[in-house]
Order: sequence, then C-alpha cells, then structure tokens
Amino acid sequence: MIEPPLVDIRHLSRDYASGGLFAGRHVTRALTDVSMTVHRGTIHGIVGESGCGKSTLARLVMALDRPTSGSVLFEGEDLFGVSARELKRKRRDFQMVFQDPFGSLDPRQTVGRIVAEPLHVLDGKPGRAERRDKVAAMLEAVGLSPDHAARYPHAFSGGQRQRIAIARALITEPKLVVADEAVSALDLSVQAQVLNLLMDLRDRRGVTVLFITHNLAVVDAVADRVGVMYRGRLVESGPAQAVFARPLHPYTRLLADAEPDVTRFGRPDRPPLSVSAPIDVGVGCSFRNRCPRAVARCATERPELRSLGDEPDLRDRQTACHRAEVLLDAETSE
Amino acid sequence: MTGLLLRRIASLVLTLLAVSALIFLVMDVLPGDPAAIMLGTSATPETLEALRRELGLDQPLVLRYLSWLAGVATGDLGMSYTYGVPVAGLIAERLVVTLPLAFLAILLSVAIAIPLGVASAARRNSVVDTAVGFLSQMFIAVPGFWVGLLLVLVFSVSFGWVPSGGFPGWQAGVLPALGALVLPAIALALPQAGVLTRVTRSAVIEVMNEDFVRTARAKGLPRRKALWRHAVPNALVPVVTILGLQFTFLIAGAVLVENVFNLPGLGRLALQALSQRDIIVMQDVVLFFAALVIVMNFLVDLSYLALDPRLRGRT
Amino acid sequence: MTQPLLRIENLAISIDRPDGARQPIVTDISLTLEAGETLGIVGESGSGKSLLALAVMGLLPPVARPTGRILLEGRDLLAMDDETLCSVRGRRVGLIFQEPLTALNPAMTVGDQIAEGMVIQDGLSWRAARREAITLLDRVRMPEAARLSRSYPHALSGGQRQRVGIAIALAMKPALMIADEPTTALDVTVQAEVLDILDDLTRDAGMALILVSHDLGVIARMCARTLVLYAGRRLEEGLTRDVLTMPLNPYTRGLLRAVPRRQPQDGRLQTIPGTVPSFAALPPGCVFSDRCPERIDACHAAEPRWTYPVPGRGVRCIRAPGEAMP
Amino acid sequence: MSAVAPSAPPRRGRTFAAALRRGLAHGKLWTGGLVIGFIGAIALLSLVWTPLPPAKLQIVQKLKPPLAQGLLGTDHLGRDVASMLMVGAWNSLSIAVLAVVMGALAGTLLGVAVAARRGWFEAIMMRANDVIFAVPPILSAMMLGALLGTGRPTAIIAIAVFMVPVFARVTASAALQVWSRDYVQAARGAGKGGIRITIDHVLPNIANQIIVQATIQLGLAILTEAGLSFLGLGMAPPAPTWGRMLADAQTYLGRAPWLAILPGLAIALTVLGFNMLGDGLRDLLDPRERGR
Repeated sequence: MIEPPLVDIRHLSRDYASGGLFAGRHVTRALTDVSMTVHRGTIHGIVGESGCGKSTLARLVMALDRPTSGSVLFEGEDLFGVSARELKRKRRDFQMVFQDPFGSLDPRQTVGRIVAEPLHVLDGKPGRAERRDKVAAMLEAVGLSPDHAARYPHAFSGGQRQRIAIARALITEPKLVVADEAVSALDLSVQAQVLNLLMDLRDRRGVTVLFITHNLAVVDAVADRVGVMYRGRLVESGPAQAVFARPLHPYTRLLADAEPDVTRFGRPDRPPLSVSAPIDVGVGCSFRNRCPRAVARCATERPELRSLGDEPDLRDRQTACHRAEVLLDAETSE
Repeated sequence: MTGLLLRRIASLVLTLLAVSALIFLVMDVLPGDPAAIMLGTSATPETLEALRRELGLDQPLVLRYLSWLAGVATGDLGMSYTYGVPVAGLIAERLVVTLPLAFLAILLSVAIAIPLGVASAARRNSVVDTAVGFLSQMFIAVPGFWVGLLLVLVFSVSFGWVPSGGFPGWQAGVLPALGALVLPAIALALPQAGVLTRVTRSAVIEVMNEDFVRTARAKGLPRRKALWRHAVPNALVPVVTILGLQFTFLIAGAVLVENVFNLPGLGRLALQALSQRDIIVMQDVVLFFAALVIVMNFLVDLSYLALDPRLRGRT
Repeated sequence: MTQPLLRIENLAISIDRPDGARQPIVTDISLTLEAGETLGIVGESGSGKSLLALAVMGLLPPVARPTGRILLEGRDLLAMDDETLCSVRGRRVGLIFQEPLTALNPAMTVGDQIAEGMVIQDGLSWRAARREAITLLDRVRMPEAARLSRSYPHALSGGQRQRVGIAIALAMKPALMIADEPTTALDVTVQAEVLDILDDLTRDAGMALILVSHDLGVIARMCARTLVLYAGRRLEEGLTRDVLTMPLNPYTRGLLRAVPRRQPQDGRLQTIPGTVPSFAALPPGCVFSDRCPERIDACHAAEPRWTYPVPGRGVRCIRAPGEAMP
Repeated sequence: MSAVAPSAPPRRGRTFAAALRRGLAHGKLWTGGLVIGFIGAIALLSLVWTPLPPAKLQIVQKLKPPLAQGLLGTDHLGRDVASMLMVGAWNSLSIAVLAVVMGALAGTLLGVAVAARRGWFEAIMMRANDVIFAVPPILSAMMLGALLGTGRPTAIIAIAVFMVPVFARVTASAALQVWSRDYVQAARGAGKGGIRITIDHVLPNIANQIIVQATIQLGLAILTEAGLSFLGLGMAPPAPTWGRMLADAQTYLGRAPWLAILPGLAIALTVLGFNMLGDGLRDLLDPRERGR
C-alpha cells in the first residue's frame, strides 16, 4: 500500500490585485495551477528564480495566506477547508524556518522563550519544567548547548541563529518543516553545517522538509526530489539527482548552465543569454520568449506537466514542455 | 497618475466633511441659548421663540447642519449673534492679518532651519553641529508667545523701535503693515525653526548613509556636490512632511502671538466669540482653521509627487 | 618591466571603535595588478574584503585609519588629499556596488546619473553627456536604452539596475574597475549575463578588474588570479586554477570542500567547524587556528609569515608545502 | 553532533547595569533627568509648603523686584512670585503628565489595533486621526471651554485628545514594522492570534519608541498648557499657572520685567529638561540612533 503523501497540493493558484478605487485594477498571478505531492521523511526541493512564486507557495502550505483557488491537503485534510480552531490545532504538525537569521528571532526575547513559543499550540499546555527540558533537548539536537537558552539573539552568529530557528520549528515535533531560503544568508562554511543538520533531522527524526531556494547546487546537495518553478508554474519535477543530471525542461537546462561552478574555469562556451523582458503570457508556454527550442505550438498551447514514459531513469519524472523528447534525443546524441 | 490625484482629493473632501460634522456637533451641544444672548435677558419668551424660529434653531440637528454646510459651501457663513454682521465678512477682515503672519513665519522658519540643518549634518559632531543642536533645543523649548513678550520688552519697551503691538492695516502701506508683523512672525517662527532644524539634520544624515551617495563619491564628486545634488533632494520628503504636520502648531501659535501683539487676527476673533458665546462665529473660525490645516497637508501630499518619482509611477 | 597598474604595499586598516579603542581589521595586504588583468578577492562575510575594496577607491569611512601604500599608476592614494582623490575616482578607478536597489539615486533619472560624472569631471555638456550615457547603456546590453535612460531606478529590474551601475562606473573609461559582490543580489540567469558583460568590458577596453565575492564559482569563471582573505589577512594567492584545484592553505581547502554538491549515497557535506571569529576576539597565532583541522601547537604560537613556496604563489601557513618546518 | 564552540563574546549586554553604565556616559540623559527631578521636587513640595501662601495679597508690597520682597519679588497684587511659581510648577506638570498618560494609552491602543487589523479599520482610524489632528488644542480648548467652562479638566482633555493621533501615528508605524518581521510570521505559524502577537512581540519591541515619544510630548504638553492658561483657557484664577502669570505680567512689562521673564524661564527649563531626557533615552535605548 503506498502511503498517502504528507502534503498533496492540488491546482493551487494565487492572484494579487493591485490598484485601488480609481486606479486601474492590475492583477498579477503569483501562482498558477500548481499540483505536487511531498512524501514523508524526504527533503523536497523547490527551486526557481525570484518572482517564480516559490515563497507564495511556502506561505500557502503554511496556511499563512489563502489561495485564490485550489487546495493544500495535509494528511488528507484540506487546510483551507477546516475550521479556524481545527487549523490552529493542526499547526503543531507544520512549522517554518525563514531566510534572514537577523529578522526571524525576536530581539527582546531570550532564546529559551523563542524556541518554546510554538508549544502553546499543544493541547495540554506543557508546564514550565517540561518546557525547559524540551527546549534544552532541542537546543542540543541542533548543536547548541542548553545554557544558550538564557541568552539574547544578538549574542549569536548567523549560523547559530538559524539553528535556533530550526530548534523553534522542531519543538512541537512537526511532521513537516517548510524552509524558505533557510541557508541563503549564511556563509559557505556555516551553510554546510545547517544543510547537514537538515539531513540528520530527516534521517534520525523522519522530519519531512519542503526546502525552497534559488540555489541549484544547494538543492542538488540536500534534496531527494525537486520541483523547478518558473513564473508561477511548476515546469519540471522528479528525483533531484536525475533532474540535475539530465534536465528535461529547457529552463532547468538554462539554470544549470547559468549557475557558476567552481570546477568550470573561464568563460563558458554557450551562446550569450538574452534575458529579454518577460512578457505577460496569457496562453502558451511562459518560457517561450527565452527558449532556444521554442516552436509555433509553444505559443498557442500551454504545455502541461506530463511523464515521458517508464524507462528506469524516466519513471517518476514530469516536465511541462512540448519538446521534451527533442531535448532527450539531443541529450543522448551529444 | 490621475487615479492617485482623484483618490487624494476624495480623502481631502471626506476629512473636511468629518471635521465640520465634529465641530458642529460639539458646538450644538453647547448650553446657552443664542437667542437669549442676542436679545438680552429682558426679552419676552415669545420674541425669543420668534427669533429662534427665524434663525432656524428649532429645526432638527441634521437639517441645521446641512443648511450651515450649504452656507459654508456658498460662502454664507451665517450671521454673527453679537455683531449682527455676516461672519464671512468678519473672517475675511481678520484673515488679512493671520494669513500673512503665518506665511511670513513659515518662510522665516524654513530660511533658518534648512541651512542650519544641512550645515550641521554635513559637519556632523563638529562645533557647528553641537552649536546648532544647542540652538535648536533652545528654540523648541522656548514658548513662542513668551519670545513675543521678550521681543516687545526689548524692542518696543526698552529701545522703542517698534510699536508694542497693534496693526495699522494694509491701507496704511505695505511697509508699516509688514513692520508690525515682523516681531510676531519671529516669535511664531522660532519654535517651528527649532523642530525643522532637527528634522532636516537627521533626515540629511540618514540619506548621507545611503549607498547612492557613495556611488556619487565614487564618480569623483566632491563631498559638497554629493551632499547638495544627491543627499539634500532625497532628504526633502521627511522635511516637507514635518512642515505639513507643523502647520497645526503654527495656527495655535498664531492665536497666542496675536494676543501678545494684540493683532486683530482670526485667533483674537475666536477668543472674543468664546467670551461672548457667539457660537456661530466660533464654529466658523474653528472650521476655517481646521480646513486650513487639512488643505496644507493635502498640498504637502501633492509635493511628495514632485519630490519622490517612485510615487508618480504608481497608477 | 613597466610599473604595474596597481601596487599595494603592506596595507593595514584599523577602525576607531565608539569606545575610543582602535580595532585592527585588515592587516599586511600586498598585491600587484597589471593593466587588463582580473584579480578575484574571495572571503566570507567579516573577512574585511569590502573594506579593502573601498580603500582602493579612497572611499574609506572617516573612522578607518589606513597605513601602508596603495600605488595606482605610481601615485599613492593614501597620501592624496581629497581634492586630488576626487579627480582619480571615476576617471582612473570605477566602483560597482552589490545592492542595485540602493546604489542608485531614486530621485534622479538613470541617464542623468550616468552622465553626471562626465559633466562634472570631464566638463561635457549635459546634452552630450546624456547621448553618451545612451551609448554606454547599449554597451551594457540594456534593452530600449534610450527610453530607459529617461526613467527612474524604481521602474527597472535588478539586472537592469546593475547594468546602470556598470555604465556609471564605466563612463569615464577608468583603467581599473572594482566590483564588490556585483551579482550576489541577482538571479542566476541575470548574474550570468552581467558577468558576460563585465568579461566583454575587460577584454575590449583592456580594463583591469578586481572582483570581490564569496562565491567561488563566480571567481573561477571571471578571474585570472585569486587572493583568499580570512579575518582581515591574506591566506593564499595565485593563479585561480591553481588556488582552486591545488589549494595550499587549509582554509581554502575547507572552503572548496564546503561547496554544496551532491554527495555519494547521502554522505554529509564536509564543513569547517565553528564560526568566523570577530575582529575583537581573534585566536592567538594563526587566525584560522581555532577551526583548522590540520592545526598543530605551533599554529597557536605566532602568526605565520607570508611566504612564496613557488613564484607567483603566496601562502600564510607554517604547514604549507615548501615551507621549512619550524 | 559536535557541540558548537560557545558563541563570540556577547556584544554590549542588554542587562540594566550595562544600560545604566551607558546612561552615565550620556550627558543629555543626566541633565534632563536632573532638571525634571528638580522641578518635580519643587512641584511636590509646593503641595505642602511655599514661602508664602501664593494667593496672599500684599498690595502695599506690589511690584517689588526679586530679593527686595521675597526670593523672586512680588507681582502687581503683591503676591509672592516664588510661591506662585512653585504651585504653578505643580499645576503645569500635573496637567501635562495626566494629559500625556491618557493620550499615550489611547493612542498606543489605537496604533497597535490599526497595525493588527489593517484594512478598512486602518483607513477609518487614520482618517479620524487627520480630523482630530486638524484641530489644535487651543481651538479644541475654546470649544470645550464654552461647553464645560475653562479649568483643569478642560485643559487636560483638550491636550489629551490632541495627543491621541500623535501617539497613534508613532505606534502604528512602529507596530507595522514589527508585524513585517519574520518572527511575527513564525508566531502566526505557531497559531498565535493578533492579540497574543501584539502582547508577546509588538509591544515589547516598540516600548522604547513610545517612551521616547512620551517624553517629547510631555515637553509639548507643558508648552500647550502654558498657552491655554495665557489665553485664560486653562485653570481658573486665583490658581497660579505659569501661563497666567505671563498674561498678567504683560501689562507691567516696562515696570516689572522680571514678572514676564521668570515664568517663561520656568516653562523653557521644564520643556528643555523633557526634551533632553527624551534624547538621552533615545540614545540609550536604541543604539542605532546614537549620534543622531
């Protein structure tokens, strides 16, 4: 029996209307018809550039924002279908880690109080002693010492603050942690420590992580599965290793080539990229004006996510591109 | 762009209406019967009743408010109970004193504050900075009307250069009229100048830390050019905001200073109306002052569009 | 051998702290840069790399106290008064900032900000300078250069604003361009394009480039030689390919290992334990000694000297090969 | 899991001792504190003792310069200026403090509510602010004066009402900044509602700004009270207030200039004391602001 996915996102869309009474109403589509599933005990990566809707997705999964349409099923229950009280009770099962280590901890509270904050959502509110023990255990689990609990956030470095934020996210033993650019503000050496911590938590505590970032190398290093997003849409998804080894969508290929790599020296030998101004695309594929393989069909018919067959390295992979097969053949012939 | 303008005008009208309603309500609740005041205590109940009906005082509150509002819109502010003349005329007559006084005070405070503020920001933590800081603290702490008293004490009582008050009226020539407004304007301007200097200083200091001032220096611009071409223009928005907010204090100051220099301004009119319980005059003067403040803030809002292109972009 | 474009001789910069104490930040920095050469300065946050970049521009904050010499075309910047420095800035050395959002004046059109330097420094008329600004925008591949030159920074995207930053730094054709984390705030695809533009400029205009970055990939892509900075000291220098493939200093090795990449069968990433020390609390002896996996007792004794085990390769580590063991 | 080396030495500690130590270094804080302490002491003293009963008329001793008759001379009715100044201090301070406390409470409540609710509630509240702010205390005191009669309550209400939009504006903008922080999003993610978040996160983080604003407003309240009583809108005679003393002194400006100078100095000193206290507190509590 395949286990039901921990999170099942179905046709999620979110529009933002701007402009007031007199000014023209201007609707921007932050998220368009995104469907995906996150399986227990895995790190699911979401990668994309700024403005692709990945943070909007994070806030919707955390029910910090309401979608225009679609639903987020957490363990089979739609977060936007339950009562406010029921949603509050469920919040113990999913928590969030943010990007900016200096903005995600309240400077006026001690570390102990910060980490203990989510405990108040548990049914039987734990007593003071129990809270202190839980906090101490959690600080050690993230590599800090319990006596840090009495100190204030300004006494810690960026990497340590992210560990405190992770301890806060784990205090109610949630099933899912949403990490929105959790390591982007950290230096190289500290970044690796936090990524290792996330992998330990997945392996030892079975925590599921929705890991959102713009950095391909970081996703490749830590994620089991990955979803690539472009201008509000999911354009490719599958096992991370396979996706980065052989991208099946031109945009994923473009990202992989564009990201500088410490082993590639000097100017890469590829045609200069033209990042022409993104046009507001109603119909057709929104990547077509930048896509080297675009054809007429790309302009008229929006490509849906589809699987390319059952061969071992194609199973469980999806891509939203009419010409994925051409990409595949070119791939093998190169 | 026009959307923004329409929205701002709508909120202006809305605020003005709300203020007029508030003032009318407060005034209407007043004890004291206007008819009795006008006819004196010896009047018979019947004549009082007739007058009340004539003044429309017997109508329900809302109708009276609307008729007053209609009057305000068309410039007929009703008749003064004590003087028996149209209030509009009274106000106009006093306006020629208060408005020039307020305008002169604003000019003076800006002329003092902007240069001092920018200079102390440019040479931060220097002697100039501490001196200006001390001076602006003094200006803020000292009550404007007390400064007026001291000015009268020094310039008219001791030196006798200037009459100790009164206003010859514009028909006596611009110079003597302006002469009578100089000391009051100084008394009115100093507290504003103090606040404005401090705001200008902190605004300029804040902008000088911005990256684009460093970009300007990286182009080879000397410190002074970077200050005036890049820092000051971007520091104007907070300064203009305070200028708008200060206007309400300016009105309060004017009422006081008019009293010290016994200038026949709107403030004095309001005070006299209070002592004579001339409700209709008080109502109109307070509304006029409030409208002045709201319109000034509206103008400040509009000036943002000129100063900060980011707002112009938004439809 | 003609004298190099830029020669820095044992530069040290310390900061006057609010409580009066003088805190040394950057110490013992020496390097040379030939015309048209590209030098990468790599370091994590708190390594003093931005302060070094500002020093070469002569834009150090008033609290900074530099010592040593910075010879640009033979003239020592540290000895110049502000007036002569102004004539050097923009004309002989240009600076590109990291944050495209805040590096431009929101209340001035983009075209004017590019033209301004030429008007004030080279005495061009505003009309001529604005025309030149448009050609500069074309050179940095700005779409619709003419229209965008009349618009304000808030109407442009991050990548477009950074192109304006480059155009500004390029306006007076400086001999040396300093880019302080020029693409950190940009998306991957936009970064790739901006790096291509910088590449073309150095090649076509024969301009030397100092690129400051914490991203080893960007350094590998852009720079011929690289200097590794940690806690204000240079730990290693040499040809980029050598430094990034055969690192001599344990810190460089640690950095290279920490670069995130897929590990075999879910292994863990290799990390450098601990955190970057603050300048007020540096460990005794070698600044990296508290975190270095290969440390020995001698490392805590004294700060290791800067040595040249091989010509053109410098390192600061007593355990580096080619260094006589104490 | 290797325990991480203890963190870098904590930057300047937040404990009260450290703050006090820094306070000592700040001249402004101390001078402001001393001045207000001195004037406050005199105000309290005046409740129990004054050199002479302030209302005692000694017509024969009228208009005597300082030291000739009583420490600071006598006014046009022979009353002892020093005693009147002391009682005046109590009247001014009590009215100002009461008005600012009322205004601060209402304004802060309004401000945090606006930041928590946003939407139409914010629009209405901001509109109401503009309305109240358009009517300076002098004018509202006139209106209230006609309604309730001039006196202490009128002065307090007129000043307090005007304070509300000032505090509401400062609180709302500070609270909105806190609401935009990630630690508030995390609290929402932990299921906390608007009220819990306001109490746990918003108020503690904006308390400093409100305290600094309160001291600045106290100075303004003193000035406003003096203006009201100068125009006869403040406390009814014979209760001495600094403003009324200035009004009375106007007619004897030539013969007895000290009558006009002394109350003015008292007002200026008090306002200066509050402003310096405010600046000192701002530097002390918000290091980023230092040297503004």
